[in-house]
Amino acid sequence: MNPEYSWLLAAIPAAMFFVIAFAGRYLPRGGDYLGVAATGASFVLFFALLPDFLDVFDAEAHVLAVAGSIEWSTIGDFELRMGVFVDPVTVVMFAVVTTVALMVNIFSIGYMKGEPRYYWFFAVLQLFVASMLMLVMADNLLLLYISWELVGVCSFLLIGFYWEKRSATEAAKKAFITTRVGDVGLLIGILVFWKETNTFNIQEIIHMAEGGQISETYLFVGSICMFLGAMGKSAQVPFHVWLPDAMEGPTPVSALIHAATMVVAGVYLTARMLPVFAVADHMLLIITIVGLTTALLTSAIAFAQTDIKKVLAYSTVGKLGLMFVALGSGSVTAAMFLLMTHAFVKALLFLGSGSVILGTHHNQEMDKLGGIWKKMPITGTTFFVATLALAGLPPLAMFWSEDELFAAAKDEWGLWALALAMLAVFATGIFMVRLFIRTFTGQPRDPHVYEHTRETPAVMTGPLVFLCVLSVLSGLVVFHGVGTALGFPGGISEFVFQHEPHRYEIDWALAIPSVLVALAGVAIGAFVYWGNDLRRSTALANAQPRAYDLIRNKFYFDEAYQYVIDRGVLGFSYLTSWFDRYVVNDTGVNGSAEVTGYAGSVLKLFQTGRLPNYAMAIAVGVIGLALAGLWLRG
Amino acid sequence: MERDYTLFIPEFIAAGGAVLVLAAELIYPKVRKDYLAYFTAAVALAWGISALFYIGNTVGNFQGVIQTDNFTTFFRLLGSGIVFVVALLSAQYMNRRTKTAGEYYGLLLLAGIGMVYMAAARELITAYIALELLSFSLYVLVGYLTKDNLSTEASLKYILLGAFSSAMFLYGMSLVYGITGTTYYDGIGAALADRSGDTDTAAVVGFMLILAGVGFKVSAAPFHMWAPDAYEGAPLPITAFLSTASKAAGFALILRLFTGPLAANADDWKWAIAALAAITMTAGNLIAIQQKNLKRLVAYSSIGQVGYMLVVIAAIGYGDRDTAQNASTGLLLHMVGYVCSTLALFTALTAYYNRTGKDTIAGLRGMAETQPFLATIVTVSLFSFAGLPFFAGFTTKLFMFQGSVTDGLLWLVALAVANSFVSLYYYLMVLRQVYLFDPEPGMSRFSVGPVLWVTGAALTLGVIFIGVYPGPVFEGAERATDPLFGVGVDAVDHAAMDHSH
Amino acid sequence: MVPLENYLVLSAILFSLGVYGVLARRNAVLILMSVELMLNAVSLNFVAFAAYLDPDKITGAIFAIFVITVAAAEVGLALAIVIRLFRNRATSNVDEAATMKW
Amino acid sequence: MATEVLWWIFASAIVAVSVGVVTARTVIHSAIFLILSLCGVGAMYIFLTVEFLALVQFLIYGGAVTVLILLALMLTRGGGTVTEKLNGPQAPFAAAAGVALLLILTTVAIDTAWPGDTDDLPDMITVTPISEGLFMDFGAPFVIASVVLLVALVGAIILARQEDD
Amino acid sequence: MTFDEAQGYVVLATLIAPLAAMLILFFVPGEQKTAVRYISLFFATLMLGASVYIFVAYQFEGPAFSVEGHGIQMEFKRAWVENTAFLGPGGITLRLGVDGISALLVLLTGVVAFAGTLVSWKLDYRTKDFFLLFWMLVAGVYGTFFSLDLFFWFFFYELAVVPLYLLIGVWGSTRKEYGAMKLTLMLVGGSALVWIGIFAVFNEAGLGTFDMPTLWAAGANGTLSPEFQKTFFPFMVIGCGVLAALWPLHTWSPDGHMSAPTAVSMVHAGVLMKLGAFGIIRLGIQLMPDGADYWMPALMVLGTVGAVYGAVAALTQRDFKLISGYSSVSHMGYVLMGLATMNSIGITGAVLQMFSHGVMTALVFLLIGALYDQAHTRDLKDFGGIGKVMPMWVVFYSIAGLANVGLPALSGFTAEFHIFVGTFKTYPLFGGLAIFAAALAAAYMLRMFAIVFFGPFNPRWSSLKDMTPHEYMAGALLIGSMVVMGVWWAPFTDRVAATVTLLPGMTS
Repeated sequence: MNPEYSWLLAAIPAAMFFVIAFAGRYLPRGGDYLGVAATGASFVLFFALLPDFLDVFDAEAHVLAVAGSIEWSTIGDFELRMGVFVDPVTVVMFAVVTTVALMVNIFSIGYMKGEPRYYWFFAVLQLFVASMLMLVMADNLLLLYISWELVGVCSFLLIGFYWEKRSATEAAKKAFITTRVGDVGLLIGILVFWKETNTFNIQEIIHMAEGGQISETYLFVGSICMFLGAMGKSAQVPFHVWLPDAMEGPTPVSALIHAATMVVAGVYLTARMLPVFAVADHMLLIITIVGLTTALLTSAIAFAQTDIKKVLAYSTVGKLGLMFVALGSGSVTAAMFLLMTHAFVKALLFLGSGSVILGTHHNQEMDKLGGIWKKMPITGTTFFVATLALAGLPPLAMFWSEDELFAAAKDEWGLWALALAMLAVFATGIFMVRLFIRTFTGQPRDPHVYEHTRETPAVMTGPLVFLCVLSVLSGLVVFHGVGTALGFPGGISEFVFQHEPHRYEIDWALAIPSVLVALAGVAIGAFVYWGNDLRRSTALANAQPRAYDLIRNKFYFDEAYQYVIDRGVLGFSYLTSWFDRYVVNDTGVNGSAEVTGYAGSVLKLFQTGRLPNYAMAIAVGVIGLALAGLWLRG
Repeated sequence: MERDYTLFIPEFIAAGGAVLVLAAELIYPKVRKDYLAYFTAAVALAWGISALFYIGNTVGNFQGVIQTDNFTTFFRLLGSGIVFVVALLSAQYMNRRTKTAGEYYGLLLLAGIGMVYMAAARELITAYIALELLSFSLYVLVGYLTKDNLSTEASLKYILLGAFSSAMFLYGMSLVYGITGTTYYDGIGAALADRSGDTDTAAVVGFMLILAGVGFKVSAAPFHMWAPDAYEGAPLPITAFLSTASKAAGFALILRLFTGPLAANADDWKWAIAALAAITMTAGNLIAIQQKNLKRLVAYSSIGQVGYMLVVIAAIGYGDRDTAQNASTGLLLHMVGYVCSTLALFTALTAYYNRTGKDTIAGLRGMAETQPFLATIVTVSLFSFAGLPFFAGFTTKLFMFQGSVTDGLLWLVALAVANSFVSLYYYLMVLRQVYLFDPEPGMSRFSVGPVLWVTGAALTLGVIFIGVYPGPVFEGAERATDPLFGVGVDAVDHAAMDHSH
Repeated sequence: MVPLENYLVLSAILFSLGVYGVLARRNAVLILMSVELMLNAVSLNFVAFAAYLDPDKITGAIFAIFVITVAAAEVGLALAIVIRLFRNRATSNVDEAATMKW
Repeated sequence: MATEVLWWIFASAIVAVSVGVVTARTVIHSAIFLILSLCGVGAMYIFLTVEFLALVQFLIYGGAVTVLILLALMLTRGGGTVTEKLNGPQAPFAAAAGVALLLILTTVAIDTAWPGDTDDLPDMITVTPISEGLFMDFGAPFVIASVVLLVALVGAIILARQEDD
Repeated sequence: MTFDEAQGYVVLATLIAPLAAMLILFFVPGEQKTAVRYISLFFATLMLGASVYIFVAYQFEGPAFSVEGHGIQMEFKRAWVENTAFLGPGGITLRLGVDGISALLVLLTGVVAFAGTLVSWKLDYRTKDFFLLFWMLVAGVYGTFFSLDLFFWFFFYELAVVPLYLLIGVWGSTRKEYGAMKLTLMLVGGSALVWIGIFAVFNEAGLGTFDMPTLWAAGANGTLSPEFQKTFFPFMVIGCGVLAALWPLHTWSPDGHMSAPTAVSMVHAGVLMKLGAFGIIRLGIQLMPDGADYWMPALMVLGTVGAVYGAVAALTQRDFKLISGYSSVSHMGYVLMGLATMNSIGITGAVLQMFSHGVMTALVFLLIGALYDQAHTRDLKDFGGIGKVMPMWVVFYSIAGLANVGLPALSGFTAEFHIFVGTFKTYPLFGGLAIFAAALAAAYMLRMFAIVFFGPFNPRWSSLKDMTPHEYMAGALLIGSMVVMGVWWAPFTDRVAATVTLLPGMTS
């Protein structure tokens, strides 16, 4: 098959969106099978196309992408083209998106069973998949922005799926507006680059940026603005606040959108534009610092969360931060690798938590759970594997990707970056183990919940198992042998790269500390929470009450924003409304009308009704005119 | 032709009709009053039809004092038309309010004649006498409701102020006569042109006094103060007559005077007209905002309209000959539109008043429910006054102002447009009563008599016709102004020149 | 001989007095009388101009005749109205005939 | 010379009685002053050698108009109560307006270069040009004037008649 | 009759249709409400069909497209008044025709008028009078878009304002008298300025004709001197700007919309406001290119202030219609910005935005009307969880709202994107501010969604019914327009841009 057919990947789910949206409510089971079929088709199609892609890609000949576009509109010499651009980065994204999407679709059949607006859920899910696929294969920033907004809307719709709940509505609103603020930056960035290069085509922009055809100021401003968009989408500090709240959405949505795919759009964008950013002054450092700050800050917050999904959400934000660190270190390889492994692991964790939630009849507070491993063996086991994988233990998937990251960070920035990144990994180990222990082991906190807990059906556990396998194995693609065996030119670092491919080799000087850090995290977590016993952790919290308070309240980000919104934005709005009413309207508009009316009421007083006064007016008129006439004549 | 009495045939008809009407009641006192009205209307019709025969490029001149040219014909048609409509309006209205109506209709016709000769006069004495003929008739007609205090009061104010201002007018004419030695327009024009450049205080002051006289007639501020009171006190149809015929006649006189004899001395008066125009439109429109009585509202609104029309006269002073004719053409067009709209409005108001006895703005409350047809007429005419499109006012104002625009006068036109905008407010205040409120309890739907219905419908259609397709009237107006500017006039009888040596 | 200007000034004085009278008086008949004064001034003006400047045709004198005629008629009509007013309101004070205003 | 003296005497008298017209305390006094003033103006016409007009003046004004006014005064009982002030509150302003107008008109009279000989009068103006003008040249306004008189007549009757209520 | 002439008659027929509807309705007894409705619907369908035809048949390339003719096609020409007084040959002609810009706006008019007719189906108070005036309004709008003669242009421009006072005053709600009066006066005040400008232009050009293309040529070749243009450009632009809610002359918009009945709001916000912007193109850019050159930066500032100001003010409003009113101010601010860029992208964007805002805001007012008719309140705080009883209503409103926010795949994005691009080209800083305002749009829209549509259901509203079939049809039509333009905008940009690139003083 011709690789240019890759647009079909998006077209299939998009078409299915319309079918389900309009006809879903009349179909048996809301047409959920159509959803599965659509994502399944995309999944299959992708793997059918993959060999063709690989055939075309030829590093030697510097052919690394498939591109094709059509003219969309023309205004004078302002031509807009829409097209697809598939390179290894896209291929990775395809793999992640189609795989996770399929799993989530299948899982949702079980999870969403019996929910109102069941068909609507699947419809929007298809729209999301389509948009996400379009996003990653867009060859120009305009199409990218369009898809970018569409995934945002899908996210909004799905977060607010349970719109009867005030909190869900608020969360959806928050997510949309927060990312929208970032989007302002993205759009400005796009337009700044357009102004300098007269094109939206990403490759052309990169080419011109590397050729020094973009002035430094514009390059910097454009890059910063664009990166703001990435930060918003990928929930980087200070835009991270929306993601934890987004957990109000159905759990499969959290898995797909808020863990595996949409939130990594920012990472994808940065990876895509990295050659441009790299040319801009200080941009890489900024990216790195933002990534590290996010990773550390959110890891800290995760300690004090008791909601399973919130913990996972913060961990997601942290991992996204690490991806940015990788990008900031100039390593697209590490970022994309991390992205992929994280997607599988985190999707597994979310789906696992979804399984727990459904199995325990909608309980997601750790304080009510505990000891359910026995009741939910498959879920528990897969969750356990994923926990260890996320913690970065070898040979599970994320170990390898983090290893790449560490190497890149060390190469680019030296030890400080490495140390901070490892600190984040260390923290992950602790709170992930805390999460697992408090959820699955020890004595049940709430016997009533425990009593009713049971394992979920196969339609849900199936995807768990599949993803579990991926979580274990997907890291191995780093090896040359595994890569070639799969038909790739080699390991992932020989496939996805920015400047030169390199063959992965284990650097023990890095690997050993990495393993130790991960182990230490897991161990400390296990020590503190062993047996789901909270005494030690409570003591810890009491020892440093102010620090605990700080992380418990998420560093008061929400409160600060609320303050700014209430006092700043809304205050300004009230001020403007007041100004509009009382100054512009009542004074300016009504005022001038009143002045006119008042002038009339004064003037009419001359009309006294008395004849001598009237005669006087005539006389005065004549005298005035005559005097004026004489005066004018000189 | 020294004494061509055929030139007067239309007015002979009218005057004869007037005498018949006057006599009819003397001979047969029990004659139905509305028959008199219809007879008057028929006379007016005959008058107008006979006037049609004078359309053309030939100019008839009676000893240099009266000229029957297209301009005169225009005002004959206008005058007879106004008399026709006013007579129809009066039929029912006067029937209830007076026992002797013969004089009323007779004077109406005579007033019309006065109007025509104001337009036809080419000599000051004639103009003065014609003006007094119109004025005298109106003094009586305004005060015709002798038992009505307001009517008498209005009449008293009108006649005393009228006499006062005509004294001013006469003094001005005497000064002009003093420096020119003649009363013929052509002679005055020639004499003034000879003297132009001198510092003639007499000319300047004379012009101003004349301005006061004609300004009073057309009710230009500050000579306008009689108007609201006279309008309010007068019988409703006479209010209509006052606001149409009286003004039209005044402007006819002004046009003859200011485009002809006084044109050479434009520098001496143009600023005054511009100032009067500005004051008049502003005062009229601003005071109108505060009115409660419909007749007074119309009075002030018509004062505002006079302000717009004076812009044209100012343009005659400021612009060149072409501008002068364009502006005058616009003025005549606007006059037709304004007359149609005003008469339509008064048709509706008369019909409404006959039924309800209400002439305040608030009295129109719920008119859209009780009489939608009348409400439509009111709406159309008020929108036409406000210069909204589809109706005459828009087109005629646009043409009039466009014709008047010269570089030096744009400010005045702008002021006029601004005033026209202000005027919309009080017209809307009337429509607010008509449409936005339910009728007072006890008011039910009623029907309008066929005469007023047809009159109103015809006038409304006229307003719309002029508003949408102004071509014919505009062309007619231009033909009417031709004689003023000596365009296309083949057979000007220069007899007048002989008198002016 | 008496120059033209003398007549003109005399006329101006009469006219101004008439104007004063119209403005100052409040009895309708008195106002009317003041107007007559003004009209006389006008006539004087016309006749003076006619005699000095237009002795052949003396149009001014003819104008004066018209003015006198009209003035007489005006007086008649105005007095009729004053009488009407007096009948209706028992006054000829114009300040009291001020029902209509504003 | 004698004519001039006489003229000045007459002129002063006219001004004096005219002032009387507008300042008299009673309406009747005013009316009598008005008759005198009108007759004075008639005399002026004689000075101007237009005797015919003087005649008209004496007849119409001195006769008809004053009779009308006196009749009206009787009908309106002197125009109200006798004690009533005849001057309105705006009298001072009226005086100012009168003075201003006087100044303007005097300026006009003196300042203007009148066309022709302003010092010389014809010896005698016969009635011929007047009649010619009135009946020949101005025949049309003459006719209209007759209609004006008709209107005034009819109007006066209508307005003044006593309608049976 | 050639094909082109025949098309001219299509244009004429489109203009006459509403007038014919008026005429026929005038003779229908007021009690026959159903007949009135069906007659109106018939004419509305006719107009919609003709509008679509005109839009589709407009040739943006090939032999039919003439650069010399300013891209004007489907001309209809009849002498009206000429060779009289100041009017020379061709003084006033009934000259109709469309260019790419007006073709789109004609389409908009057809769509919105049709939708407005459907929405007014349940109007039961003086139905006949309502439709009579409604068609007058529509006739004015069509006429303005078609007219190529300054006299008729202004004639129709004013005609569109005439019926508004009564439409709002009689059939309106909330403070209708005040809103109607203010709206009418402000609009007429604006056109008074235009009027003065027209007088001055005719006088200065001295050509004795109101023919627009002739006058455009005069503006381009210096017959209207640059000094003159600089003096009178503000008259035209401020005058038209009032109708386009130019800040700070916008306050009629919130109040007027708050008071107006549904269909009037739709046509008014949907189409009438565009007349103002259209006027700026016709009388500003095309007639006075030098003036435009000189003044456009100022318009850019005002447009930007309006865009931000409207969005900020909308953030805390509590009345649906006030939100839409201020949002209109904001969106018309974008239009003005687009026009002020003076480059083909920006102006194309502005024209697209006129269409987009037209259909979007028409839909919004349709929906508000549908709710208000039942609930008799428009206070956001009164509602909650409406999605439970009016799901389709919520879906429609959400789509309209998202278009408002500038969401891709809906028309708002297409338009705003072009405006942003155009603005960035000339005024990057203002472009940034505009994008910021677009983000605020998300804030006020979502705030409203959150309060009204979602959240716990307020049982007070359990009797609310979802949209009627008529509203449904109207809404679907509007949404269809939005989606087509949002996804496949080439048909729109092609037509508009073909004309826009011919405008004088255009940078590409």
